[in-house]
Amino acid sequence: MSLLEIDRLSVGVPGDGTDTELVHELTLGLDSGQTLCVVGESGSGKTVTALSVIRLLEFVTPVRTTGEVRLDDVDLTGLNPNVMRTYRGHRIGMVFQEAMDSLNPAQRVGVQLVEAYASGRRDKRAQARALDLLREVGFTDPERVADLYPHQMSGGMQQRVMIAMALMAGPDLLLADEPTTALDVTTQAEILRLFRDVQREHRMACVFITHDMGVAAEIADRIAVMYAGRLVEVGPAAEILASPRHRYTRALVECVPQVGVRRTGGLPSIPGSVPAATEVLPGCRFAPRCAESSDRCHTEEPPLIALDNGVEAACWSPGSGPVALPDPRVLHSDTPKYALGQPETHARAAETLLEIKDVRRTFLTRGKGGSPFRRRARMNAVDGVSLDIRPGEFFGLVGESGSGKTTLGQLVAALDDPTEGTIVAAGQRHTARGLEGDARAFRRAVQLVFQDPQSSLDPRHTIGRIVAEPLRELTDLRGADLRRRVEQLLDEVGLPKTIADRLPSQISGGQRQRVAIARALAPRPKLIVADEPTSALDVSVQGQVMNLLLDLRREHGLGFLFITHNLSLILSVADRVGVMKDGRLIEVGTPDRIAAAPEHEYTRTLLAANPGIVPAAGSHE
Amino acid sequence: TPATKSADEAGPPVRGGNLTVRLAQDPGSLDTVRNTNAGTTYVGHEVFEQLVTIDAGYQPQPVLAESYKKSDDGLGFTFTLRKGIVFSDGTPLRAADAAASLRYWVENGSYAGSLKPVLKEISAPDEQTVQVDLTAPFNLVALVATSHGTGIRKEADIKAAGPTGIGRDNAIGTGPYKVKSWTPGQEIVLERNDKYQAPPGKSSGYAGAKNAYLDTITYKIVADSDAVLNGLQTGLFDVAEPSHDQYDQVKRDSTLKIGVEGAANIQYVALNHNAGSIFSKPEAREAMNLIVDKKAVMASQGVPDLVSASNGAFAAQSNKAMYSDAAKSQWDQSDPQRAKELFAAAGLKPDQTVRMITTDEFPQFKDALVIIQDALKKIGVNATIDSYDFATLMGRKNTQPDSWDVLALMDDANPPVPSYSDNVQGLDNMGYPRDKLAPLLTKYNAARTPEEQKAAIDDIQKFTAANLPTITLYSAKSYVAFSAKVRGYDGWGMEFADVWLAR
Amino acid sequence: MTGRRNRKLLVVGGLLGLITLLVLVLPLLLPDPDAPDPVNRLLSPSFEHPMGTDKYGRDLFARWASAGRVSIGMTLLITVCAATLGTFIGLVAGYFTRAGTVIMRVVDAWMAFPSIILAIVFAVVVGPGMLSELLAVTIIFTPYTARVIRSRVLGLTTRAYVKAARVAGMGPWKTLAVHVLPNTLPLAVVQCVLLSAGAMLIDGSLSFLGLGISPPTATWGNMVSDGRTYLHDHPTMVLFPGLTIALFVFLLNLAGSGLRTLVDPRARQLADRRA
Amino acid sequence: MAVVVLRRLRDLVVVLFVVGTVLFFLLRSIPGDPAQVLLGTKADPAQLDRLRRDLGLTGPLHEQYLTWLGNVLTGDFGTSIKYQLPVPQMILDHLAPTLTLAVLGIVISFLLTVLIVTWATVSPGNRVARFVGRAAQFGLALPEFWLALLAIYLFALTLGWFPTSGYTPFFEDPPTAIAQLALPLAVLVIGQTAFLTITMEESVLGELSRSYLRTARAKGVHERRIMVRHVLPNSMLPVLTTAGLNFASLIGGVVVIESIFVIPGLGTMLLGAVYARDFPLIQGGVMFVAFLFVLVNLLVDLAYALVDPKVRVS
Ligand SMILES: Nc1ncnc2c1ncn2[C@@H]1O[C@H](COP(=O)(O)OP(=O)(O)OP(=O)(O)O)[C@@H](O)[C@H]1O
Ligand SMILES: Nc1ncnc2c1ncn2[C@@H]1O[C@H](COP(=O)(O)OP(=O)(O)OP(=O)(O)O)[C@@H](O)[C@H]1O
Ligand SMILES: [Mg+2]
Ligand SMILES: [Mg+2]
Ligand code: NI
Repeated sequence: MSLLEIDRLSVGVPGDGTDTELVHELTLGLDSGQTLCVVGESGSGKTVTALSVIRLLEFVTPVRTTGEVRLDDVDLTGLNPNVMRTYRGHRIGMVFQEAMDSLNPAQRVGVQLVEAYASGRRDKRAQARALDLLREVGFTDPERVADLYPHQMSGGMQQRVMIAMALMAGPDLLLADEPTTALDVTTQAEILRLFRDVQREHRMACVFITHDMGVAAEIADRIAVMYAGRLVEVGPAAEILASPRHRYTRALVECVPQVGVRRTGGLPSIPGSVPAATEVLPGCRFAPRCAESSDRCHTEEPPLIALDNGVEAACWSPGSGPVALPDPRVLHSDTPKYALGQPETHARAAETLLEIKDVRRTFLTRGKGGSPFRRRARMNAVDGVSLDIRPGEFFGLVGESGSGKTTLGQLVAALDDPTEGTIVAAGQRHTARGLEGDARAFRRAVQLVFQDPQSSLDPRHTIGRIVAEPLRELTDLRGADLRRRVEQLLDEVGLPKTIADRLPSQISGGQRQRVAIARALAPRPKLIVADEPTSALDVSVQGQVMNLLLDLRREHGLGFLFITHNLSLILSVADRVGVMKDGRLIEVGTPDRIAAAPEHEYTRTLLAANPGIVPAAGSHE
Repeated sequence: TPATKSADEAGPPVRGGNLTVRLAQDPGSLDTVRNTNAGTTYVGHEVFEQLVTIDAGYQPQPVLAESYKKSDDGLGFTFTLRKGIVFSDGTPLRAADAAASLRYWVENGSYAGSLKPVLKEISAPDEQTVQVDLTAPFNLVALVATSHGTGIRKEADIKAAGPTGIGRDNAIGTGPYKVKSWTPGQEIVLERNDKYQAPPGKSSGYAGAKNAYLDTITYKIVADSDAVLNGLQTGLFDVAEPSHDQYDQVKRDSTLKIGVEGAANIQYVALNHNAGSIFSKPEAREAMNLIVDKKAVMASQGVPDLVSASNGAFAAQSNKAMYSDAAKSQWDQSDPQRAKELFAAAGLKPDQTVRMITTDEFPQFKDALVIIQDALKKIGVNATIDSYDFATLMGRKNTQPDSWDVLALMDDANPPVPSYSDNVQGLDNMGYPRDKLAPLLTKYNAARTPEEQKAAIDDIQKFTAANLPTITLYSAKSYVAFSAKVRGYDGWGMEFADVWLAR
Repeated sequence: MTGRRNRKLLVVGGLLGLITLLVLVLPLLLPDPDAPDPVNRLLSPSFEHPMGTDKYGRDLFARWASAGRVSIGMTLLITVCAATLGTFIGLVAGYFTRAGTVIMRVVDAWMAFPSIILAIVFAVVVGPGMLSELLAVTIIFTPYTARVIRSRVLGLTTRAYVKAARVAGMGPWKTLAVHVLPNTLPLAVVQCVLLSAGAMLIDGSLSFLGLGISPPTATWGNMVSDGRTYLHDHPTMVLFPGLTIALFVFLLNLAGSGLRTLVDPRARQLADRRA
Repeated sequence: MAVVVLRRLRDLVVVLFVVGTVLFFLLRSIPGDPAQVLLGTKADPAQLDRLRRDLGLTGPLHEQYLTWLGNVLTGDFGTSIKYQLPVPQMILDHLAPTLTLAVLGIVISFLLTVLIVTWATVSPGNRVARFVGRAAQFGLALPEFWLALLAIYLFALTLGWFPTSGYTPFFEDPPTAIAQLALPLAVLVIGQTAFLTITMEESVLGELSRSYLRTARAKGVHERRIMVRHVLPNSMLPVLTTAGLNFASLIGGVVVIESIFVIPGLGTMLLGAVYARDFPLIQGGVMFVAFLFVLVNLLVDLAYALVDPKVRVS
C-alpha cells in the first residue's frame, strides 16, 4: 500500500456555462520516503493537482472534484473541512514557489513557525522545535533569524524558512510547488541539496513540482509528466530520463540545454504551444504538436498503460531508447553552419558595433515598501563595465539576479543614462548627459527585446499596429508600403499575415515574443539587446524563439547583446560570454573556454550549480 | 402706534435670572459708531446711555442730559449733564467725555454724515455742559436721539481706539448693564451695573428709568437663521428675531410670544444710474416701477401682520413727521404692457439681461427679486439674480458699478433726517442728480415750523419719485419671538433692561 | 456570475437613465417651476401638487424635476472637468517622474486646503453660480483624480510596452497619448462615475450653504436648503429632494463599483462577496 | 528617523508657504473688504479709505504681501480685524469643538469599522455581513446636511430626545455636552463609518488574495484564527491612512455640520471670517488647517512606522 494514492482525480472549475476540467482522471501513487517529481510545461495542471491533494484550491475558487485522493487509505476528498484542516500541516506539509509572498510580511518568521506547530500553541516545545528546524535548514544563528521579518531575508533564506515551516508539525507527505524556480541557479542548487537531506532525515514522501527536467533529474526517485491536465507518463526517474516513452516526454528531455554543447545551428524545440484547458481535443492532447502523430492520435485519447521497466505512458506511438542528446565531448568540434563566430571572416571586422567604457550606473535606493521612511543609499547597479561588441557578434551576458544585467541592457538601449562612462553604439555616443547626436538614427540602429512578451505589447493595439509603430516613428514608410513591410516582418519571424489584426491577448506567448522580435527588426537595426527574451517561455517554445533569433542573426548580420541567467543556454549559442556579478563584468570569453576553464571562482560555482541532465553512462553508445 | 408696556402681565416683577438672546453675528466690538453690526446696537443700548434718546413714541427724551436747550438762532445746542453719574468702572462722567464721544461720532459715524457740513464745534465749557455750535440750522436733537452712535463713553477709551474703533475691552458705559465676559464667536454675557443711576421717568423705549431686573443677559451667537426657531422651541434661547418665513410657525407655537417691533424698514430695489446700466435711462426706471407689482411682492412675504404699503414714501406711514404720500399715485401703478414699451424705448436689447444683485443676509431681498424676475420674464425681459454675502455685495456695488442694474436692500423707515435715507440719497451719486437734491435737503434743515418741514419733505418725495433712485416695495416690521416666561417685554428694540423672568 | 453582474449593472444604469429621462421630460409637462403663485404658498403634498408648494407657491414637483436637470447637468459638467484636469495632471505627474515629484508636492498643498473654504472663496471671487461651483468643485476633486490616475500611470510606465515605444523612437507626449492614456481610460471612466457621485454630494452641500446656483433655478441641494426653514411643519420639503440625491448618488456608486468590477479583478471579488 | 521627520517638516513648510501665498492673493482679489463690512452701507468713501489705510490694506499688493510674509516669518500671524484678538488665540478658542467632533468622529468610526468588518470577515456568507456591505454603500450616498436635518427633525423636534443645536464644553456640563454632541456626531460617524468600512473591506479583500494565507491554511491554521491573526491586522494599515486623511479633511470640512448644529468651531469661524473679510483670521485659520492636515498625515506615517514592520526595521 502506498502512502498517497490518487485515483482518477478530476478537478473542474465552473466557467461560463460549463465546467472547465483542469485535471482529468489523474492516477498516481507515492510510497513513503520517496520523491516524486511532477514535470510539465506551464498550465499543465501541476499546481492544481498539488492543491487538490491538500485541498487548498477550494479556498480560491469553487471546484468540483471527482475521484479519490487517499492518504494512508483515508479519502481526503470526502473529509469534512474541520477534519481536513487537521491533516494540513500535520500529515501534509506544503512549500510554495514565491517564498516572499507566502510569508506574512507583518509577522516575525519565528512566530509564523510556531503557529505551524500543534495548532500554534506558543509553548517552549514549539519554539525549541522552530529553532532546531531553522538550524537544520542551514541557519547557523536560528535565534536571530527567528526574529527577522520576511522582507529582511533573501529569497533563498525565505525558502529555507518555508521548508522549516512545512516540517514543523512533522508531516508524512511534503508537497513542494516549484520551490526553486524563483531562485538563482546557485541558490537553487543549495535548496535542492537541502531538500534531499531533509527528506532523507525525516523519512518523508515528497511531491516535487517543477517544469525543469534538469531539476527533476537531480532529486527525483520517480517522475510524473503532465501535459494539459493529463498524466502522460510516469515511472522511475532514471528510466524516464534515459529512455522516455511518451513523445512529449522525449521532446521535453531533448529541449533541455546542456553545458558544453554548442548548438549555434539551432536548438531543439516543440512546435506550437500547450492547448488551453477549455480547448476541446478529441484525441491525444499532444497530438497537434507531435511529430509522430497518427490519425488515431487525433481521434482517440490514449489511456495510461504500463510499459516495461515500471514506466506507464499514455501514448499511441511511444518511442523508446535514449533521446539523442548530443555528447558534449564530441560536439566541441561542432562547426556552425555560418562562421559568424569568427569575426575575422567578416568585412566590418575592424570596427566595433558597441563600445562600453567604464560605465557606471548608480541608483539612489529608497529601500523597500511604500513608506516615506526610507533611507537613501547609493548602490552601483553597474560598476565600471567595459565591453566591446563587434558587428554581427552574439554576445551573451549571464549573472545572478540583481547583478546588473538589465540595467546594463537599458543603458545600451539608451532607456537610461549612465552615471559615468561612455557608451558608443553604432557610432552614437551616449554619456551621463544623454544621447549625443541624432536620437532617431540611434533608435534605428539599436533595438531591444524585453523579457516578458505579455507586458511588452500594448494590450489595446493590434499586432499590425505594434509592428508598424517603429516604422512610423523611425522611417518614412507610409500607407501600402508600410503595410507590406509589416507583412514582410511578420513573415520573417514566422507568423501568418492574418495575425496582424489580432490583439496580443489573442495569441500565444511564443507568438507574442515573435511579434516583439518583429517590432525590433522593423527599423533594420544593427544591434539588438535581448533581455532574457525566453525566460518567461516554456522550454519547448524557448527553443523556437532562440532559433528565430539565431536565424535572423545569420540573415541580417545582427549584433546581439543577449542577457540571460541560463548558463547552459548561452554557452550553447553565443560567440562570446560575459559573466556579471555585483555590477562588474568579472569574466569574458568564448563559451568553450568558459565551459572548459572558467577563470573566476564565481563562474565555476555557476557551472557547478547548473542543473542539467547528465547523460547517464552507457546510455550513449 | 408703538406698543406700550402692559403692566397686566401676571405678578410683580422679579429680580434675578439670566435671559438668553440670540445674536446672528458676533459684533466683534461695541463701538456703536464705527461698527454697524446690529448686535453692536442691541448690546450697546444696554451698556451705554446717550445724552438724549428716543422713547417708545420715537420722541427725544433726555437721559444723561438733565436738559438741553436750542439757541434762538437755532445754531447752538447746550446739553446739561445730570450730576453724580459714574461709569461702570467707577470713573465719574464729565462733560469732556460726552464732547469727545460726540466728536468721535461725527468724525466716524455714518449717521452723522449730514451733520458734518454744518458743524462748527463741539465743546465742554464746564464739567456739566456740552455745547454744540453749528453754521446752519439742523435738527440736531432728533439726530442725536436716534443715532445709536451717540452713546457716551470715557474719553480715555476713545483715545485708545484702534484702526477698527474702540476695542471690546474698552466698552465701559453708564448703562444698566456692563460686559461680564465675551467669548469671541460664541457668546457675550452682560451683568447688572450696580453703579447705574436711572434717569427720571418711566421706562419707555430706550428712555426712562431702567430696573435691570435680570442678573445677566447672555447673547448667544448663532449665525444659522434656521436654527433659531428650533432653538426657541427647545428652550435654547429666550428671545430671538426669527425671519419672516418663520412667522407662521412661531405664531402657531403656543409656547412662544410675538412682539412686533416699533421700528420699521423700507424694502426697496435700487436702480443703478450709472451709464453702464440700462437704468441710466429714465424710461427704463419708469418701466421698472410699472413692472414691479408691489402688492404681490408684499404678499409673497406671507406675513400680512408685519407688512404695509410704503406708497413710495421713504418713511413708514406711522412716521408722521417724515411720511409723505406725494408719490402714492405713481407707486400704485402696475402696467406690464406700458413697461414693455418703455423698456424698448430705453433701448433694452432683446438679449440684454437685467442683472439683479442682493445679499443673503435677509431672505426677503431675494424674495422680492424672484417676484420681479418672474414679472420681467412675462414681458420677455431676462433677468438674473445673484445673491452674495454682504461684503461682496458692497464691494461689487462700489468697485464694479457697471456690473449690476438692480440691487435689493432695505433701509430704516424712521430716518432721523431725509438725507439719511437711501431712498432719497440714492446708492450712488454718479448718474443720480444729487446736486439738484441738495437744495431741497437744505430747505428741510432750515425749516422752522412743522408745516415748513412737511412742505420740504413733500418736495423731496416728489423729486425722488421723479428720479427713482430706488423703488420702495413695502414697509415691514421685524418681530421678536420670546418664550412665555419673558415678562415686561413687548418686542421694542431688543431692549431688555426692564424685562424680568417669571418664576 | 458575469451575466448576473452585467445584468445588475444594466439595472443600475437603467435606473439612472430613467431618473435622467424623467427630469428631462417631466418639465415639459409640468407647470413653470419658477412661476410664483403667492395664493398657494406652502401647501402640503396633494394630488395637484405631489410634493406641495414652496413659499412662493411654486409647485415643488415641477421644481424637483427641473432641479434634476440642473443637478444632473452640473454633476456631469463638474465630472468632465475634474476628470479631464485630474487625468491630465495624473498622466504628466506619473509619466515625467521628476516633474511628477514637484507636481505631487503642489497637489499635496492643494489637498491641504480646506475644501469648503476654497469653495466659499471661489463663490465670492466669481460670484455664486454655475461657474464658481464648477471651479470650486473641479478644484476640490482634481487632486484626488490626479492621485488615482498617477498611481495607475506609475504602474503602467513600468510596463515594457511603454519602454518599447521609446525604443521605437516615440516621443514622450505621443507615448502618453497613444499607450498610456488609453490604458488609463477604463480607470478614468470608473473614477468619473465615482467622482460624479461625490460631485453630486458636494453640489448639494454648496447649494445648501447658498454657494451654488442662483435663484430661482432649483437644484436638489438648494431645495433641501430652502425647505429647512419649514422643517418642523413641512418635513417633506427636505425629505424628497434629499432622498433623491441619496438615491442618485447610491446608484452612481453602484454603477461605479459595477464598472470597476469589469476593469479591476480585485473589485470583482469584492462584488462577489457582497452578492 | 529624525532625518525623515525633519524632511517632512520641510515639506510642511513648503505646503504652508504655498497655501499662504495662494490664499493671500486670492483673498485680495475678491470683492469687498473689511472696511466696508465694518462701516456698512452708509459709510462715506473718505471714512472707508481711512480705515483701509489704518488696516494696512492700501499700497501695492506685493508690499502688503512682503509685510505679511515678514510678519509670519517672525511668528506674527496678525490680529483678527473683527475681534481685535491675536489670530492664534482665535484659533485656539474655536479649536476645541471642531477637534472634539473630528477626533471622536474618527475614533468612533474607526472602532465601529473594525468591529463591523471583523465580524463580517469572520463570518463570511452571513446574511448580516452582506447587509453591512450594502448598508455601507448606501451610507456613503447620504448627503451629510440632509442626514443632519432628518436627525434634527426626528430626534430633536419630533421625539425631543436631543437638543436641536448648541455646544457646551464637556467639563462645564457633561450631560448637556453629550446630549448636544450626540446628533452631529452620529451624522459624522455614519458617513465616516460607511467610507472606512468600504476601504477596509477592500483592504481585507486584497489581503484575502495574498499567498501567505494559503501558507497559513497549509499549516492547518483555523480559518477564524487566520482572519483574526493575519488578515485583519494586515488590512488595518490602509484604513489607518484613510482615517488620518479623513480626520485632516474633517477639520476644515465640518462646516456644514457646525453650521446646522450651531457649533462654534473652526469651520464656523472661518466661514464668519470670510464673510467679514477678516483677512488675517482667514489667512491664519486656513494655514492652521493646512498645518493640521499635514501634521496628521505625518503622524499617520509615524503610526505606520510603529505598526508596519517593513518600515519599522529598515
Ligand atoms: N483558480 C483557478 N480557476 C480557474 N482556472 C485555474 C485556476 N487555477 C489554475 N487554473 C487553470 O488551470 C490550468 C492549470 O494550472 P496550474 O496552475 O495547475 O498549472 P501549472 O502546471 O502549475 O503551471 P505553472 O508551471 O505555470 O505553474 C491553467 O490553464 C490555469 O489557467
Ligand atoms: N530604477 C532603479 N532604482 C533603484 N535600484 C535599481 C533600479 N533598477 C535596478 N536597480 C537595482 O540594481 C540592481 C541590478 O538590477 P538589474 O535589474 O540590472 O539586475 P539583473 O541582473 O537584471 O537581475 P535579474 O536577473 O533579476 O533580472 C538590483 O539590485 C536592483 O535592485
Ligand atoms: Mg504552478
Ligand atoms: Mg533583469
Ligand atoms: Ni501522442
